[in-house]
Amino acid sequence: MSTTGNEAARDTAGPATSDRAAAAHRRGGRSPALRMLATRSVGAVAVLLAVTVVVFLFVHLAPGGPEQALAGREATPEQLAAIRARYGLDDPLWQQYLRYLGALTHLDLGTSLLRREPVTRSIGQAAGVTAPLVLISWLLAAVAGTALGMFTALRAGSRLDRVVLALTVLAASTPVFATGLLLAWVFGIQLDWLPVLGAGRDGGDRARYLVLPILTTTLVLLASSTRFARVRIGQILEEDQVTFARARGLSTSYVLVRIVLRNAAVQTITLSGAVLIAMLGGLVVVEQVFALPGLGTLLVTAIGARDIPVIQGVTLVVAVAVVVVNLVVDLLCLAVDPRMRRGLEVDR
Amino acid sequence: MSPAGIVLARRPRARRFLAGPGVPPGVAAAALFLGLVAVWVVAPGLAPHDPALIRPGDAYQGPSSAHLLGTDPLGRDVLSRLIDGARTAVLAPLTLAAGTIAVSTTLAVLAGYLRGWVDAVISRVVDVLYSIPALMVAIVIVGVTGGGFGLSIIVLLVFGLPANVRVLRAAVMERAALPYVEAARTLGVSTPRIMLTQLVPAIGPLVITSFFLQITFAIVDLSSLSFLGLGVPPGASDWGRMMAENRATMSANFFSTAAPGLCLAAVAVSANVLGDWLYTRYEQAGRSR
Amino acid sequence: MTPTCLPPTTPGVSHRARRAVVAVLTVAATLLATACGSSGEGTESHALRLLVPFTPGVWDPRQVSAWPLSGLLLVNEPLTVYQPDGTNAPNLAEKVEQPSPTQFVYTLRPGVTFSDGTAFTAEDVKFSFELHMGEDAESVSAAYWRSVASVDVTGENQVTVTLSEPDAQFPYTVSKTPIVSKAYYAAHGDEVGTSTVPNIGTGPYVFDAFTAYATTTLVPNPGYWGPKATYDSITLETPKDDSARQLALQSGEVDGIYNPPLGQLGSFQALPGFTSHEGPDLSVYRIAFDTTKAPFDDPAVRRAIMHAIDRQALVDGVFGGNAELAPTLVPESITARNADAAAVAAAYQELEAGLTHDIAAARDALAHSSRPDGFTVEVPVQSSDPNQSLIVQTIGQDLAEIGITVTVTAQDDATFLNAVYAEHSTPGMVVDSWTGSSPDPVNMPRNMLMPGSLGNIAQYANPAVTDLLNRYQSMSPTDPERTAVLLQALSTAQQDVPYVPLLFPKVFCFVRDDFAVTDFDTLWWMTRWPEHVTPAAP
Amino acid sequence: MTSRISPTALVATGLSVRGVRGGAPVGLTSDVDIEVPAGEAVAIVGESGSGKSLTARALLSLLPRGLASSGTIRIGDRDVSLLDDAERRRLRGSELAFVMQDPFTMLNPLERCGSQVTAALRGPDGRRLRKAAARDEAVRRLAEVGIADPAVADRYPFELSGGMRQRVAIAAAIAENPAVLIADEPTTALDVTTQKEILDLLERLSRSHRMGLVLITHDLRVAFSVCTRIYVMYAGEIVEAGRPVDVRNRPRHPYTAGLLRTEPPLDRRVHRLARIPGAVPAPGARPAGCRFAPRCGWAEADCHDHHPALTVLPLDHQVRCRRADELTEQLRPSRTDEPPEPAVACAASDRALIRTRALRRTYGPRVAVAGADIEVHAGESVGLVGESGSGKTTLARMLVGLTRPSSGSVEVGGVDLASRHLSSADWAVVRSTAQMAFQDPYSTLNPHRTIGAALRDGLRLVGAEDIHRRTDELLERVGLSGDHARRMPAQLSGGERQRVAIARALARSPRVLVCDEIVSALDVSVQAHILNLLRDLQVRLGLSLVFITHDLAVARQVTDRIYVLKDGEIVEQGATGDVLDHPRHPYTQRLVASVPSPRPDPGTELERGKPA
Repeated sequence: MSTTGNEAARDTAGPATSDRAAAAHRRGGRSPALRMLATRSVGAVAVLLAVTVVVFLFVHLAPGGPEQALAGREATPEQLAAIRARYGLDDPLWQQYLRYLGALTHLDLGTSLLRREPVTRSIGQAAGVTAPLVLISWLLAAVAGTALGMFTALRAGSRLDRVVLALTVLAASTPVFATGLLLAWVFGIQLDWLPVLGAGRDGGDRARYLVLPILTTTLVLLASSTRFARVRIGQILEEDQVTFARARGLSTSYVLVRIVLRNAAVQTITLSGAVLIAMLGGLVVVEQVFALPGLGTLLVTAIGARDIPVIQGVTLVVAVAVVVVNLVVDLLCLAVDPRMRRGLEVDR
Repeated sequence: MSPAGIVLARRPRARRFLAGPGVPPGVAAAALFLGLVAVWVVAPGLAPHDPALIRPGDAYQGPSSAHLLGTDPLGRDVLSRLIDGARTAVLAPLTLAAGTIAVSTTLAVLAGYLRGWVDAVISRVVDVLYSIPALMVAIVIVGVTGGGFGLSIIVLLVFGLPANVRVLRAAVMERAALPYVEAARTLGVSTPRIMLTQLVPAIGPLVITSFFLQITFAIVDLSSLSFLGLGVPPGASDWGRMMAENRATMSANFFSTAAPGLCLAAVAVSANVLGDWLYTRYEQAGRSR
Repeated sequence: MTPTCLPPTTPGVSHRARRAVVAVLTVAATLLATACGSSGEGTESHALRLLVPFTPGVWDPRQVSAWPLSGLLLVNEPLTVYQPDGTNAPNLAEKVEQPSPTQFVYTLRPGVTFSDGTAFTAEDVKFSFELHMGEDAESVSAAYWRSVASVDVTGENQVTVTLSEPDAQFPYTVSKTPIVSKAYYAAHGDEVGTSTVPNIGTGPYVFDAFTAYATTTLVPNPGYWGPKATYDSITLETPKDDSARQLALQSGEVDGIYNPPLGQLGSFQALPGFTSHEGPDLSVYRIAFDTTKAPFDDPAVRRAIMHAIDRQALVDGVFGGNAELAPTLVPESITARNADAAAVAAAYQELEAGLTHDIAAARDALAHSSRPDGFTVEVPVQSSDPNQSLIVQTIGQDLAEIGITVTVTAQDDATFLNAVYAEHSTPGMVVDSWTGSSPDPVNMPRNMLMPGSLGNIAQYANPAVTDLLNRYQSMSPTDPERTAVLLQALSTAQQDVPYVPLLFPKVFCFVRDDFAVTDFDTLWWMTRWPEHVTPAAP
Repeated sequence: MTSRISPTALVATGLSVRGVRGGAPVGLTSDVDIEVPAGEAVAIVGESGSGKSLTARALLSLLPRGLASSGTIRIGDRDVSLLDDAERRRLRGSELAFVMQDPFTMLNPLERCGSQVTAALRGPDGRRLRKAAARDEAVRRLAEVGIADPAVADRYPFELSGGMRQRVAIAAAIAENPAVLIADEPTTALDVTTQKEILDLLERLSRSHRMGLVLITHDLRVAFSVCTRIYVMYAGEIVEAGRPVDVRNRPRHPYTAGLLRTEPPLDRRVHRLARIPGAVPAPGARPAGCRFAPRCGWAEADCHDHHPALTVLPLDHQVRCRRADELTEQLRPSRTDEPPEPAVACAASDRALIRTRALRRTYGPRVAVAGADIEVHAGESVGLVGESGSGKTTLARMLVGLTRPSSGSVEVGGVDLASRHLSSADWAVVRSTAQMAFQDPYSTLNPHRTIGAALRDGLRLVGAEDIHRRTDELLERVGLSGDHARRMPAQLSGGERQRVAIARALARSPRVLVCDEIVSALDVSVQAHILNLLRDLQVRLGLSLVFITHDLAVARQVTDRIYVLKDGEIVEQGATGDVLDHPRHPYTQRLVASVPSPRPDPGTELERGKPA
């Protein structure tokens, strides 16, 4: 062992970090955590506004409009013009946007042009399919991924470790639809255990229909969560604090729970948040494969028909969900890590 | 060794420790496969038939000596299309990944080294992008505008940035405080030169591994777009497209869907494996004391 | 020496970890098991679950046309019901009279109630018809009601429809117009037809469950005036993905599929336990040239393309034989339905003779055109219809031989429809399929050849053809000359080659062998179709 | 005082650790015999690569994955090798405790100190302590290690200083009153003053708890200051063992003798520091004969051929050298053959190369440097001495323009670095006046660039003509050969890297070289090479040095004048000899007193400590 001059290293800790800590201090305020949350919330609102503007522009500038779906293939130009006028689609864009924002302040997402129902209702029904799908697969993936990651990290280099690693690589490299088709073929056709089409009716029936989509999504997510947990837990196991705990004769459960899981928590939570967000995209594909009437399908059909209120509503709701997820992630991290509560930089 | 001879060892699995160089079989296989694909990319002439030749009479054939992997619904030779398709199947994700990583690295180095307002702007933009589900936005934008392949690439590139910029920026910040960078500053080396000759090589392993990972993501994302009917134009002998187009008739010629699918997965896995391996090698080379 | 490896794990550690993994897996397995536990999947003999190509976003007559009406017409039954033999049978209307070519008088069945118990009246009919009328009607069927001048309640049980000009298609229009409750619409406004405010009608079935664009379940209307409903429940599903359809059939979750995508026929035909039924489709695949755009404003260019294309190869290749050559824009069986079959056949043979695949003729035509050296054209196709792209790829190969280079661009439906039908903003050459939505043979030609019609993407305007088509409209259905006029219009138009008719696809349904299907044809959705799908005797 | 009186707490016999390299088994340590009496301290001393830390891990059955140990270990009357894993785990903490080097990484950052201290404790019922009881117990245990403030129990480790953390860690380690405490470099990461406190604490605890203490260290001074028996390890084996007084005054192994000589003395400046040539051989590349033979000045042919056994000499002194008997006198450390060298007369030329006035740097509310006035003249060597947080590094960084001053002025070569607008010509003057070499040899060079590339960066900037020849010259100037230019940093040893770092700084032919703790991460034997090199460069090139260090003995060897810094202020300055021999400021006095001194042994004729 050589002498390490941590002393000097810390002395120079880098003007960067000290500057930032100092700047944070200058801004005053009692709790750095509260300040961080405030900044994040302002950022979140900015994100939401940006999303509404971008989506609004894209949808309105895109070729084709809802009047074509509404009037069908045999419509006359007069008919089309009349419909455009009825829905104010010929008004200047800024007027339309302001109208949209105005309605938003009343939590009114408008009425679907092609479903003839309030967008909130369409979204609510779709969310009834999507929310369990997303949340359950996400939770399963997070829990199972951490467990698998820990299991393999503890036996790093073993055959099992390599097999799991290879499987995660394979799962991560396989497009979602391929995984979905394979599972549907095995469990739906060869074994005939589970339905493969649609979301079923309510309650228990729906649970049965959601098993395969959830399994598919979980498998894909599991790949990244396992790999991540494997690496992070591997790092922690190499840290002095683990050796020190083991040298004190502390039990395995203490080491794994109080040290490994706790220290991995911030990164795991942050990653889970990111995964949840990324998942919202992949969901479209899963829903197509299993013909689920969820948010992804809602969005795709709305795009096809240029059902503007629905497109805007779904993207907004997803953006809000993302913002909420990020907020929850921040709060959880604050709860777990006292360093973050003190406003110190923590590598996430 | 010891007179007492009582072995305290509990774990004979010592192979990994101090393991010397040597190429694991998985990596060799990955390299071999990527090599084969590379050959297909540079020499599409290897295809036994004209990949675009439509022969309605030969449609839906299973594998035969004339058509090793059978034919597709238009009677085109699947193997030839597979070989011809290597170009888009590999080059598109490659371009996408290279572009993503190049832009990410540039932004990360600028933000992580210059700090200040440059960092603030880049980081905020990255934060915003990070909180938008990429594939969903790609579907909206590409779907609504009917933008096609080029647009999909751009959209996926932009949304591939945040994760990479974050990781690389953190790495740059870590390295920027290291003595060798400060030594270069003290010597008077110019800022662009420090970025190019010190920081970029220093985060090299990370750049490489991000690049290979990004290839995997690119393959998966592009094929998902193809699956939804977005992306490359119909008729192109792109693997993702072939899968999507021939899927409907999978029962007629299984290989017309499975072969491009397997190739796609194999490229993704190979890229992944190779990236991991290179990273470890590069890291070890720089770290061994 | 800095050991960088992991500390060794005691067996205790790995044992615990293994237990943790096992626990997680157990939870997952339990979830799976409970989920499977309730899986009975025993199809009751009186339930029918079918895949159909499309489910609308709302069950409102204004937003539903063609096959999707298969669901709505069972709930909101029409005044007359189309029969497989091509006639219209009385239904809600006990009697239909036509005092003049422009007047129809409907005598309504008395004592009929809507499924909510309210009485069915003439006002409901008037309301249901007027939904589709007016220049600004937000109805996909508005075109069929454009010829109607007024709908009047002329008695307690009588409705009189007055046309502004004779309309050969009108009787069929009535057969595909669902009747809704005026009071119900007044009470619920635009929300009628959504999942929360299901539409109500007088028909044999009522809506039980509905998810927009995805699935609909119908159950019998207990108060139905007519014969009892055939099924205890009918579920119509619309998976958008090829594999989802395939899996649904393969897993036995559904009893059949109507109007499957033609590209998947091969797969379905290979499925054991299913029987296929086919018929000619009321649909044509065509190449359309925008006659106002260079180089397609030059008839020689259009003719060159027409001769260069091997249409038979499309029938055999792209469609795998599940189509027939299209000599013109409307299928022969439709034209011949109420006419002299031999005359029609002869005319069709002549039309076909003009469409020869003749490279020499093609080269010759192009050489004498405005573009003797060929050109490059970008052809948009709908990504939702893979056949279009396959057709364009195949004809691209043909056209390359005479020096015309074709590239394909896939577009989403809205973009395609906008460019092709509304804005005419394509480069000038399009491959599309046009599906008729009325049994009368003039339906398709009028849509494609009359100036101003949305289906006239050639922007074709030939006064002679227009006159002929208008003349057909005003002739009595019983006039023996009527078909001849139509044929003349078609052959006149053919001379100008605004379109190259390619082929008429066949229409299919695949139904499990537990069911017997009778009288399947392209207009199955206009009939009371559940009566033609009967559970086979065990 | 002999160890025979005490019962032994731990005995290891024939302890060996093996690993595998390139498929072949490699011995990492071999046949280590150690005996630890209860209530006494023994030291295992050695440089990097000696195997001392592995031995500690082997004692604890905590070897890294892939390593295996053999031999017997007895703790009290129990034979550890007969125990299974669970029993061994129970042994750790209750019988055997362990404290590691870095107090910043040893504790769980997410858990309060109190609960970490009591984590292993169980009530009489075998259950975890209740919350209140646990906290009371934690406060009591913390008081035992000198933390009187009960609030510390509720703090998180990151809220404490390094010394405090180390105390908390010790409290946690000995919570179950173990028989043996193994401390692996427990003070290396700490400041000098804290280091002494911790060593005192360990010694006190060892006596009060009748606990055997195994101190693993690279620092002979530390070992001599607390231990009753010293084991010197080299290349995986014990080469000498004995009482500190014997080892110190009559080393019998050439390696021990070499180590003693390379240790720079605090009390005088020696003409030239002794050095040991070569480097410690890596496991697998160890010589077949005596492992030290290739570096030994007294090696004979036989030494290279035959591996010597550990022989026992009188006074329980053991040595592994076939010529031990012949060399007794040659190896005896003698101070007369190295006459003290007077400090170089301060050539106080009137023009200072570097001059700072009221130089101040703050980070928010924290003051790093509070108004420093220093001068560096041509050809002199100036020391900046202080503990962590004293601001010495920040001050040094301001001298080369790496950190901007908050106020005050820094004139380097006549250019004021504090001014807002500096032209590139100004910068060129600064760069060719002052250059810097950094502390950590492992990050001072970019791991992905060759040595040559690193050197050429600087050469290119001065527009050198024949860059490759100049590269070779630079390397030769710091004692390396030209073919080092093509190597990667990973292929170099720590000492070689620091040489390259110096060469890189010299590429711009500066007049002042600022050295920030450049030897603190090096082994003693290597440190001597670098210090000698710096002194040579000072003389040969007329180079001025600004030498930043926490080590007073090192400062003594290379500096002419020193500034002592505390909390950003210069508390004392003057000629190095004057300041260290007659410290005036209480802080300086405390610093000097903190340098470990040998235990007062009866019959010790050579006392090294400095009576104040």
